[in-house]
Amino acid sequence: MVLAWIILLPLLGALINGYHALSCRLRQQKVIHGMVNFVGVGLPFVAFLIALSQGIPFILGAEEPIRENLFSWISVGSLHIEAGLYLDRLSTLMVLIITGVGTLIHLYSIGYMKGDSGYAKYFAYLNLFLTSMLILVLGDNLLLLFLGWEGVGLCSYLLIGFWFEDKAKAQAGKKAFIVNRIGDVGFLLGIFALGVLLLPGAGENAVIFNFEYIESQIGLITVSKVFWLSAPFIITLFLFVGATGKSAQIPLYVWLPDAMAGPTPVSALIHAATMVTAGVYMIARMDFLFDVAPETLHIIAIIGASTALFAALIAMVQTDIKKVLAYSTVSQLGYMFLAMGVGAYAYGVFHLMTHAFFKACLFLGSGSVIHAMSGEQDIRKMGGLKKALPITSMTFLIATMTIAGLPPFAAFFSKDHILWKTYSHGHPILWVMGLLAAFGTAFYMFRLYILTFTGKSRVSEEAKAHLHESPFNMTFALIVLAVLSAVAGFLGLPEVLGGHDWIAHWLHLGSNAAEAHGASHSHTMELLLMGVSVAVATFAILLAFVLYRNGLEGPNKRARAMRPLHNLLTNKFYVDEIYDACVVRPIYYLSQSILFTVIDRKLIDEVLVNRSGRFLAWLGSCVSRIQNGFVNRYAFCFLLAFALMLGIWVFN
Amino acid sequence: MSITHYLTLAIALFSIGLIGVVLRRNLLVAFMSIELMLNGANLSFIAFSRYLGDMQGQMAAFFIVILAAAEAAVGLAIIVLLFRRQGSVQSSVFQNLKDKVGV
Amino acid sequence: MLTMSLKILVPFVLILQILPIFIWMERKGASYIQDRRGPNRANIFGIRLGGMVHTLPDVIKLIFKEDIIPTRANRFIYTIAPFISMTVACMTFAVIPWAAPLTLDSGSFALQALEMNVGILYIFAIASIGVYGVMLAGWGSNNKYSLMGGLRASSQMISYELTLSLSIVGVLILSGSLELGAIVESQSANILSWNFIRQPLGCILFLVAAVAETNRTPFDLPEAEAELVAGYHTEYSSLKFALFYMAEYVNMIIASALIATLFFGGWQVPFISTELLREHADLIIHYSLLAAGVGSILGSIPLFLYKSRVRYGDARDTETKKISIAMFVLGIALVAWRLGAGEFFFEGLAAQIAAAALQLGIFIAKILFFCWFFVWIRWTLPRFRYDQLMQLGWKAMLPLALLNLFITAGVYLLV
Amino acid sequence: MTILFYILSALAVLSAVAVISFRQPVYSALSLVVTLFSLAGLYLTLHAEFLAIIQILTYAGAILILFIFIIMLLNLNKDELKEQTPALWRRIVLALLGGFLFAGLWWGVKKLSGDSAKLTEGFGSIASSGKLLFTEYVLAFEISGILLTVALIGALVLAKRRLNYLPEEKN
Repeated sequence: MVLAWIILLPLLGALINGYHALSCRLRQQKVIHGMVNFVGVGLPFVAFLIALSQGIPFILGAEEPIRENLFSWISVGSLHIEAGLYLDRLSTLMVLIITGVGTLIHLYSIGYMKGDSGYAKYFAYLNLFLTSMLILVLGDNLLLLFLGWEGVGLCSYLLIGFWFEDKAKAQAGKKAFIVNRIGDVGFLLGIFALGVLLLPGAGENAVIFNFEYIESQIGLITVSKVFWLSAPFIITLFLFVGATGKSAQIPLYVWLPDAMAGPTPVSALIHAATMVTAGVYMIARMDFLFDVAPETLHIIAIIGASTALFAALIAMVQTDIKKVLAYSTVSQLGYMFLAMGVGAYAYGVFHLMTHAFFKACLFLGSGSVIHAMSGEQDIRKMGGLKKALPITSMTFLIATMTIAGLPPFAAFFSKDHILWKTYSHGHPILWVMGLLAAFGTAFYMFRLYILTFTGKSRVSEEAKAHLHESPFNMTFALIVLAVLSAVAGFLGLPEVLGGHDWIAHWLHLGSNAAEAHGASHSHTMELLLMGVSVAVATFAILLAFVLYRNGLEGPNKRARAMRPLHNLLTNKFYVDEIYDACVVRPIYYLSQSILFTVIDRKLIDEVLVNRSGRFLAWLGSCVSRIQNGFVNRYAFCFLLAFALMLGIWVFN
Repeated sequence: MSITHYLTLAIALFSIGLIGVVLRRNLLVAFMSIELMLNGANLSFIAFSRYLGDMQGQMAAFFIVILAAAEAAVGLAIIVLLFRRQGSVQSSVFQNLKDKVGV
Repeated sequence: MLTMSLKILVPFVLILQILPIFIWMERKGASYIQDRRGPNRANIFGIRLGGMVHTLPDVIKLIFKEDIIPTRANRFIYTIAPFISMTVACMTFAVIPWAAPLTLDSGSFALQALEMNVGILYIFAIASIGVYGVMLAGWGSNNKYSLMGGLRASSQMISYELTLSLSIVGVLILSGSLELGAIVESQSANILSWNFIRQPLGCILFLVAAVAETNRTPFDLPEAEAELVAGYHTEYSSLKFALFYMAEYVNMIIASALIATLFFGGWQVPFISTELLREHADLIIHYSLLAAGVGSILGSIPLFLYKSRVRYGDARDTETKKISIAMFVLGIALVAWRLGAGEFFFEGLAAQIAAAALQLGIFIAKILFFCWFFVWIRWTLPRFRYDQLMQLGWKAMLPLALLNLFITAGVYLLV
Repeated sequence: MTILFYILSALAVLSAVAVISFRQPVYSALSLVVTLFSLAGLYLTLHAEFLAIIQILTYAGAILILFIFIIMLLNLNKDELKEQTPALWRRIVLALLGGFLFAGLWWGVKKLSGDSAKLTEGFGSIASSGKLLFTEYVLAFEISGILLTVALIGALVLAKRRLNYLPEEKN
């Protein structure tokens, strides 16, 4: 039951805070902040401690996973689904990230959400999110994973639309929800395909969606076919469609930039550190299945690289501090999928971890800036904030250098590993795309940093008046995360630099074949590529510095010179417009003209509902004659029926 | 005496009770007829208990008696209430629940 | 068949013999409590026996009065009601043992009409039927005062029946049986094992409830002549009234017998166990007869010399003389017989029967004592108001009976 | 034994018919008492000693008393007792149905045969009944207690005269 407590504690927090929020709302009382803080932050922290106590043996080298069978969830015919928890090295890493970063962000939220009217509600949602996310990573079967998957989707929706009085924000929430549904349909189809494949051959008590069971049946899956395509390809492709939705990959990434409508800590926790990486986790968890589907892996790699480059390009011209970070997230997720696609699962997960640290740090830093600027998010109206926000700018700089891939910060190792694996696995084009994305990353991040924190202040007089450094509980989280993003990379110090590549060995994901394949390249090549990427990053930083050192006039002039390209980028390649024209409008038209007026109004409302209602009313008026309120007559009917039954019995 | 005799008597009591319920409009008498039916059932339980040499039937009868007591308490209270409202215990008086369309 | 009819007959006769004594006790007791002389007129050849003879003309009077049936009364129900009351009252005595069971060769022979293992329940079952008499009398008279009296009486009896039955559950727990013979046996160790010592609260509750159950003062609301126009028997006269009247007294005798049986050892002779009694029955009877003879000789002398201040001018004036002479003769005869014939020598069945006779005597003495108790409280205590009566029954006695049950059960469980 | 059975069952059936025939509910109730007593006697012939006593104690001694009590309380006059008798054809149909009911059930019953089981020690006695009640049926027993309490409170609440609210309707 130890593992269950990791999940139950945040759930308890969610229930308590949710009840508190509801009851306070009904009684029109103020929420008790102390209690909300204590429950909302304390319980995840305890969950983190429990997770740590369970995870330390794994970190020290234990291999045997912990299994906990909670209860029989669904048992229909030969289909058995157990609610069981499963903790191995991968989920240990995830649980520690979720609870650890989660606790820090909860702590940060105390300061950030201070004075908000939905304070208790916010913490209830956030705790519920942690619960769902923990179910996602701790579940020992695909359905439990899916439960968590949907749960985090729900929480994401609730938190993006947290300030639902603002229509745009509410719609951003809906957009996220609907786009995610599209992905989830794919995910469900994948589960169904898997179930259809495994169920006929399942034994008496086989738990067919259990990861370990699926792994044991991998031989069967490999040789099977769904229609005329190979089963692993279909299944993994469907699962990957789910992942593109949740992890914001092309073509379903459009919701993530809009998701920045939610409170900034939410963006940090859900839309950067944890939820959006669920797809990566899912692929890492099902590595054995993806390994036997090389076609899917190719698709994943291509989509990952494209997303990385595509998002990086868009990010270069964004002016909203959070939008830049949002596209950056999409781009970094692309890296992770690239890693998955080339079979370097461990490095994808490694990047996931470092990304969790530095992107959370960046988001929280931006949150601190927004907090200080009283809600202003446009970087054109910032500048020179270094003096007012020393700690924020310092941590932000560290995180920026990390994401830019400067050694020895964490992302240098993780990102470089990915690029190296891409190259060494024989995908030079993808490697070039990744490299370009790295260039873009370094450029837009330093553009962001320079415009925000250095140079002349463009802050309005009004905002200047209460410019202030954030309180300690916010900066504490920043500092911790900055330190982590600075040093976490050493967990994966590559062998070529004298390290042991500890994390990859520790996670031990994917088939050994992929590892062996990479070993054919020389160390010299690896060092060379490393040098190239550092050089590219440095060049990008210098470029950003040169361009934006003196404020916005210069860049604006140049933007006007390249108007078509600039427009294309600021309008995000017109993807939203294309979707609107291709998908939304046809569906809307179809619904309005056919489904609503003809089918719903005419057929369902009139013919089916009203007619049947009138028919029943008529029938009732006929039958109600029998109900004459005369008890003896009722008794007589009773006798009659009794005699009838008796007669049937006798004459049979 | 074989069990059939006892059961025949039980059936007779039950049938008489049922006819009473249908026939009589005096709620009190109808109620007593229900008691008759219960007694018929009780007798069959006890007869079977003896027939099978198993006390379970007697226990069932015992609980039926308890049930009858509870039923009588509540039922008679309702009859008193009805009498207070309408000044009658004739079931034909209480037709408030009939549907307006019918009759 | 003979023994069976004998067994049924004995308690019946017993009741009917105690009845006049009880009525005499009531009348005489009332008059002494009220500081007056009581019945002293009726006599047979001048012999009044302290007014005991008065019962005879009372009965004759009741029988020969006009039997009125109100015109609008429901004849059948009106007539049947007193019979129900009386029959039911007499039936109860069937399960009360009046002496220790005889040990015969063929087994144990219980000295009670019915040996049922549901004995106590039988009593309550029959007693609950007694309510019918009262209710039907009230309803059948077609008189609203009778009807109200009947309702009053029946609700009172139903209410107190609960306490009555609950208060003895403690006794049942202690004796582990519902059979009255067994209950008496369980009190046989010594006087300390009588249930009024072990169950004081239950005993008091039972006493009070029994008084209420028999419609006696202070709970005689059903027939409160002074305030409430009598009760269910307002319209009754003659023998039917006599039946109600007798039923009430029979009920009291039953109640006394029950109190004696349940709480005061039944037929147990204090300090003398049945075995001891059987062993020495001959001696005890011999010496008690002798003592009776000597006593009556000694008693006849002052009685003969007694001069009443009241002169009636008829045979009553010489009553004391006649009685003292009779006593003297009887005493001489007894003493002569006992001394002449020598001691008895009982053995086996004879000894058992002798012991049973002694126990029966003790039992009758106990019954009479509790009958006197009824008389005593009737003429001592004032009457309750009806709501007070109900409050006492439901809010005081019933919880107390439950408490008694809990305590008894708890102690029984622990010890 | 046989004679006893026939006497008692004749009594039971006759009084049961009387229950549903009398116009006057008091007579019905009294007839029902007779039925109950004859049934108690029949229980005795079936060695159900405990239930026979319970039958008298609870049924005759409490439930029927309650009935008569209520009848007396309502004290219905002649007009109120007048009942509209159903039409003749209805009565005939009813009689036929009742006869069919009896015949059908009897048809089912008559197939039972064979001797009764051997009597065990203490069959139907209060001790064995008590043992069963407090072991196998203890839950049912406790629930019966709750049921009776609920019925008590329910009857009280129902029949209590409301003084201030819900004025009595007179039509």
